Amino acid sequence: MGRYVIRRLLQALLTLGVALFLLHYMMALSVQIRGNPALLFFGGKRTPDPAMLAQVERLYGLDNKCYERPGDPCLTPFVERLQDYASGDFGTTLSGNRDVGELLAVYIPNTLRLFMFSTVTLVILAMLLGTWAARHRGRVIDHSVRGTTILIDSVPVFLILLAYTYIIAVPLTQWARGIWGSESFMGQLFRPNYSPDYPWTTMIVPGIILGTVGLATLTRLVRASQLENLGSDFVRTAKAKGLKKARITVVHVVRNSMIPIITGIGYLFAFMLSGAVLTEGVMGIPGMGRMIFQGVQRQEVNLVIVGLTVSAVVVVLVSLAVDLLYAALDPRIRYE
Amino acid sequence: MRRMKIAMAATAAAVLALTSACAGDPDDVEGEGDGGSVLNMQIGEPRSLIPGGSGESEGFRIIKNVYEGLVYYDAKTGEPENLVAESITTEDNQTWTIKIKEGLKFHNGEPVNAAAFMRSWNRTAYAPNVLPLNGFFSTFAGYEEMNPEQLPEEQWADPEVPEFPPVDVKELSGVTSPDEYTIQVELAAPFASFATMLGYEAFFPVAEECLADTEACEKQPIGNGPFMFEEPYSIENGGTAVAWDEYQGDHAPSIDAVRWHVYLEGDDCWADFLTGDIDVCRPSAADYESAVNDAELAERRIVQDGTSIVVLGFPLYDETYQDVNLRHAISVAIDREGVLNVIGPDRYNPLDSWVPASILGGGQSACGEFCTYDPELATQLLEDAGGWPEGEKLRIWVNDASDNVDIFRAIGDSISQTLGIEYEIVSMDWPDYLAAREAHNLDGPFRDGWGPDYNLNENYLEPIYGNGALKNDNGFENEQYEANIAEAGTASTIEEAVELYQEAERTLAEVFPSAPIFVEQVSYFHTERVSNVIVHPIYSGPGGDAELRDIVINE
Amino acid sequence: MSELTAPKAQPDAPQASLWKDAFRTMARRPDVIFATLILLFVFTMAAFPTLFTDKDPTYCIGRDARQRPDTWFAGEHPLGTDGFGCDFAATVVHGTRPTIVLALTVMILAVIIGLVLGILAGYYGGWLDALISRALDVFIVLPMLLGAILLLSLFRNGGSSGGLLSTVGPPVIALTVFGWMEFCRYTRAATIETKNLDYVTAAKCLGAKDRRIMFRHILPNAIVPVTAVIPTTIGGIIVTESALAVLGIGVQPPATSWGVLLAKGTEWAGGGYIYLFGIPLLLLIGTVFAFATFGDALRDALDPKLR
Amino acid sequence: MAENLRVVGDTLPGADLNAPLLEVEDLRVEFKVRGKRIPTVRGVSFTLEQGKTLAIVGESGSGKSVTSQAVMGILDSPPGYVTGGEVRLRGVDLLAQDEESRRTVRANHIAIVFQDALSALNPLWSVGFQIGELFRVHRGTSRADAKRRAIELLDQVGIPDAKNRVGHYPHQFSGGMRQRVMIAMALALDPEVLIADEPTTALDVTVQAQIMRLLKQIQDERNMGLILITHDLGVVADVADDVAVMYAGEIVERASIHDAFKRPAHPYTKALLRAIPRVDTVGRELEVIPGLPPNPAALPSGCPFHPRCWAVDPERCATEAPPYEEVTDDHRSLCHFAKEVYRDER
Repeated sequence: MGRYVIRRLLQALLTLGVALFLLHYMMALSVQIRGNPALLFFGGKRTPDPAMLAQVERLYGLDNKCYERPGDPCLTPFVERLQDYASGDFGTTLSGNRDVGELLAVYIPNTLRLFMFSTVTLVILAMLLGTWAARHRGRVIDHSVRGTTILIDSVPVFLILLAYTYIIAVPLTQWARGIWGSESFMGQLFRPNYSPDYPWTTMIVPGIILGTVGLATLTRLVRASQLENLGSDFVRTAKAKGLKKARITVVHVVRNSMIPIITGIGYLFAFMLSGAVLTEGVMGIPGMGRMIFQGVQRQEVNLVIVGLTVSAVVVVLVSLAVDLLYAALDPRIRYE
Repeated sequence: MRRMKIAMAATAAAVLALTSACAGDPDDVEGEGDGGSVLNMQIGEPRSLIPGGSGESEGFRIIKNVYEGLVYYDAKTGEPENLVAESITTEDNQTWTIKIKEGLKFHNGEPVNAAAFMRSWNRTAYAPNVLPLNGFFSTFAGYEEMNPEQLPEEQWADPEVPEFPPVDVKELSGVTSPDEYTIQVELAAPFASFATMLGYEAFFPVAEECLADTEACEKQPIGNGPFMFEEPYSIENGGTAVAWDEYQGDHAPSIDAVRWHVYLEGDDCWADFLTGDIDVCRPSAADYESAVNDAELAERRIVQDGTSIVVLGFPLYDETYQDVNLRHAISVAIDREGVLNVIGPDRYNPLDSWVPASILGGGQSACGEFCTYDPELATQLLEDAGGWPEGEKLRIWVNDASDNVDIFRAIGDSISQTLGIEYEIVSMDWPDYLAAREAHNLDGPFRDGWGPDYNLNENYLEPIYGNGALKNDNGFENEQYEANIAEAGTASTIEEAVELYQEAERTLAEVFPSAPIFVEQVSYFHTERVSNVIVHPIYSGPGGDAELRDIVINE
Repeated sequence: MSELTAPKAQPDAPQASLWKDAFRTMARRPDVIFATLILLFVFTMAAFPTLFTDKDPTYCIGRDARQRPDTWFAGEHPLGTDGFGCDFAATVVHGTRPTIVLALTVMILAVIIGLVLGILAGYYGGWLDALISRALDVFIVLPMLLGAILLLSLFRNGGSSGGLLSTVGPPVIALTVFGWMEFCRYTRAATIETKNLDYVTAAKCLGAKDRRIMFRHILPNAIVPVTAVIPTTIGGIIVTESALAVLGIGVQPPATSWGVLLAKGTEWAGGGYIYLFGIPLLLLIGTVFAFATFGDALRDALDPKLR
Repeated sequence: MAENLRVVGDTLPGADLNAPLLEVEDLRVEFKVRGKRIPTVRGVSFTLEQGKTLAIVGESGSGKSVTSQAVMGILDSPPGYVTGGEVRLRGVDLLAQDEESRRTVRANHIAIVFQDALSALNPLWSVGFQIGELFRVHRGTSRADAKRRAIELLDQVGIPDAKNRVGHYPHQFSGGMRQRVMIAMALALDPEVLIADEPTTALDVTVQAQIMRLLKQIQDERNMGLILITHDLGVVADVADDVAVMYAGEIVERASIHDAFKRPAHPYTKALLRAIPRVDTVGRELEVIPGLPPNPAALPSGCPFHPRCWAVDPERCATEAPPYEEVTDDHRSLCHFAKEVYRDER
């Protein structure tokens, strides 16, 4: 177990390091190919005074010569960047000159809350639907569950959200407030925008909608692993042991099915991050996704890079967690 | 020359206002959700909450309620009315005496006296503080000493922040205080409408405690206005300003508090407005129609001529656009109503002058028939100009912010349909665009927009078309025009100046360096729970605004 | 959205009959037939837009903007006009080609990269495998949409109104760079499985060259799991493209794609012009759904265990 | 007798202690695959007495495992359905019982040992848990008690260091040990009937013998009825009392082990015997049964064995299904020429 954990940790670190380097390298390439953002600062076509350009470059940490050689990996600035990150310095925004580290401290918890709701939604829905479909394999229920989840998955999540905010949210809120009053839970639940005054309540609906990302995938996975386990020898053994159906399901099927499903959730997490970009943008949730969204719209490359760095860290952590959970669930890995 | 300086400063302020008016970040701190008579307003991202530091609409919307200036602009007429000032008098338009009402206090108990104003003015006028509204003091005697020529750019540590050689003078020599409640201002040259400026943020007072710790003051301003922050304001989260119990001024609000909610884009508030969570909001383009058609909503609509204009500039420095007939042809070929239909009715109105009607001296219809869609005339004019160069495309340049591309695509469609010219839209980032436009690198008509800093037609003429062919974006230069502007600058009364500026506008119409397209229309809606909603035509925000001292919450 | 449960290759089953079986199974399913019809419709629209509309999508009259479609979809503008007063039917029909071309190009490029790298990694193993597997790990850390966002915002260029290539080019590259991993993973797994099979060993013993083994023996097996995820991935690409368009960094207007139409449509949906949003949405959902259904069925057909 | 149905609270209601321990009569099972009904078990009958061992022998696909599952009531439905017959345990027809009563019969009265212990044990639970589960579910035993009983059982089936091993997971055991765990599990509730479905097929030859010995020993100790399902006649020779040979879903020959080995009355049995390597046949080539086992979805007409049979009267065997022939008492064969085969004339 110990060796397994250590190996996975090292692997995760390596992956993360390379991923961060990749991000850095892409940025460096863009500077090398497209031109120095410091140059863009002066409007591209004008040729600024060299001394002044040097000033701007120093400001953006681009004064290293490597940025003038296309293809140069720019290792020194990379190490500097990592050191900055390690010391909590994520740079500042171009407009407003705000400390990105401080922004992260505000944004990350919001996104985590959003993900909590969507993960719970996704897991519960997929488990129920997948189990249901597996139980009725090959029948109408099976086909309609799969058809419906595929259909839901076919609709881009941000379009569901847009449709929600544009068409449904306002009448629903008005209706709910008519009954329960505007300060009640229900009166806030369906609001078309996130409100910092109700940071949990107004996060539920976007969370649930975001939770439909990958529903078809996960449902399919649940169904497949349930089918595999239902038809497995040890379930037959359990039947032969005279166990009740419920016990067989809970003790012998669900836990075994969890393994591929956990992998799936870890994998879908990355997609949820993508979904969050638009979800948070549409619903006005100040989270990581919207930071990236904003970074793109305002062309704040640093925000985009930091956002992706955080996302990379999270994905690596999640897949590490998944593997450790895996080990916890499966003694075959634990006692390897 | 003096007038020139203020115009330049104003230009800077306007650019700031245009670029940073929208966007913001709500946040996740538990706010107080109590009802009572708390007004819920939308807001963007303010730059600063200390007078002199904002210079954009969102900051000013907060500052003007938390602080209080010498005068207050009447939202309907735009005229300044004394507020903190007891009286503002002058004999020669150069030396002004301002008497301040006695007994007024800041939120922290400090007195609002002459020193409070001078403290603020000196801070803003002091070049090394690099405050956006510095330029407003360029009319003052002694400004020059505090604002030496900037150091060469390569000596700046931060290229965005200009640096100055050490300045010993930290106080405007033109501002003196004969007694505690009197300010005497000596201008560098006579300026008839000096009092008009005094209601702007640049001239608000600042408390001593505030300057002692500006960082804290940015978060929780110490004002002298009818609203005060009991808790720090957060750019992400917005904040609540409550009515100040001890307010002694003349213009007290009736509401108990105002809660500012932050929205990324101004019109994002519309859905929350419909559910009653925001009290005043401007609908997005798409929502206008349904909002206007909703009989109940339509009753709660405030329509007002706006002041922001959209103009199609011509590159007078480009060979193709030398013939005025061609420029006229393009302008006449634009179906302004049709374009409005594309971007959503009610957001703008067609414009046929260079200064909109809502501005003092504006609405002269100087453009006349050349700003009216007439396909036949357009074709005729194009013929007179010798036709369009064969095989060339009309390149229309825009910056890619918000729906500029849409507006100019519709304009291009209209030109293309009428004149049979193929066109393409070239969109650029704002900084790239600004630079290219300044450098005269655009080889076709381009987008130009303008929002005013104060209520005078001059503000639409000199900053845009003045300064000579090399300095302005259009490459426009005309002796008659320059002469009129110069003369108006030294006119002894405002009325006289206005007329001279109008003459300059007529010159513009002849040369036609640009085609007026639209003037914005302010169109806000408010909830049932509020009434007496008054919107300031110049200083309102892009997403929705109201005079907080006048608005009433119906119980 | 990609899937986790691609069927394993079944190397012992003769390939020809596997495909034939799969085809036969699929041809019997009504949902597959329905999906195929949708796809045929869309592909025809992309290939021959003039079959569906004789209007010019660039002929736009501002005054006619946003005319709602007739009740019976008849008249001069069967689907009404769009926000610019162009015939909406023409806009939609002509917006199909860039969308489909983009999706297919990304697909083909990603499959080629995935197959080549996967086979190399699986066949040679060792340091090459280690290298490619690490690269996989790294790229998987950056989800397709986020990666594409990064690339497109780093290498953003001004609005160009050139041909099809320059419109779809940047998104194609961005989506391909972050879209090949899945194919590579499946190919690698299938290759490792196949390479130890007796007949491959036999071929090796008989002195067959590496290249021949890879192409004749391993590729046909590796292609099975890859094929099964192709349709679903195409759907995913179409969705991602629309997300990029809404963010304003995908296909750049005035060029159209479904994503651009949706991005424009969302602006008007709230104001009661649902059709501007609804019609491209229906088309997009229909197509993605068809691809997904097709993919789901294909996967089942190729993996009888789950049928 | 009574002692064997001593199970407190779980005594089989309506049990007739004088009736045979397990009687299967005309059991029929069909599989429904894509709308087609495929008969897999076609009228199987046999009787098992207390303390006796019945070997059911047949090739894979002959329906022997399906029979055992049908008896246990753990057939996967879909696709398998019992379409007829009776399974009587001490005179009680199990097939007529509701699911809940059947469930209590399992493990309490009839238990089964599967072929592949690795897959038949849940890989995620310790063996102790999986054995103890029986006590906890059926007896309401506490967790600690269940564990103690599990250790006892592991000890009984010859697993060394049972105290430690009880917390181990299936993959940590060797094949033989795993099979012992399976057996321990089957024995837990002291059933009267134990079905061992190919218990040794997956094991090494030496281990096979140990397991067979263990089964025999346990059966003797507990006086159980044992059904031994195998495809390998050789394995059962020393253990079984009776043999039922299955082919294409039918029992083609039933005899005592002695008779079956000495004088088989069905060509198929005969062929099977010839395929067993034996000391006295060293040096001779082993015979192989020609052809493939029949596809249950398309059984040959007449006698299903006829395409592979040498003793064939082509016309008769291909058209007429053979009846059971009693060659002696307790020795029946499903062949038109049973007597001839018995007399070794064909």
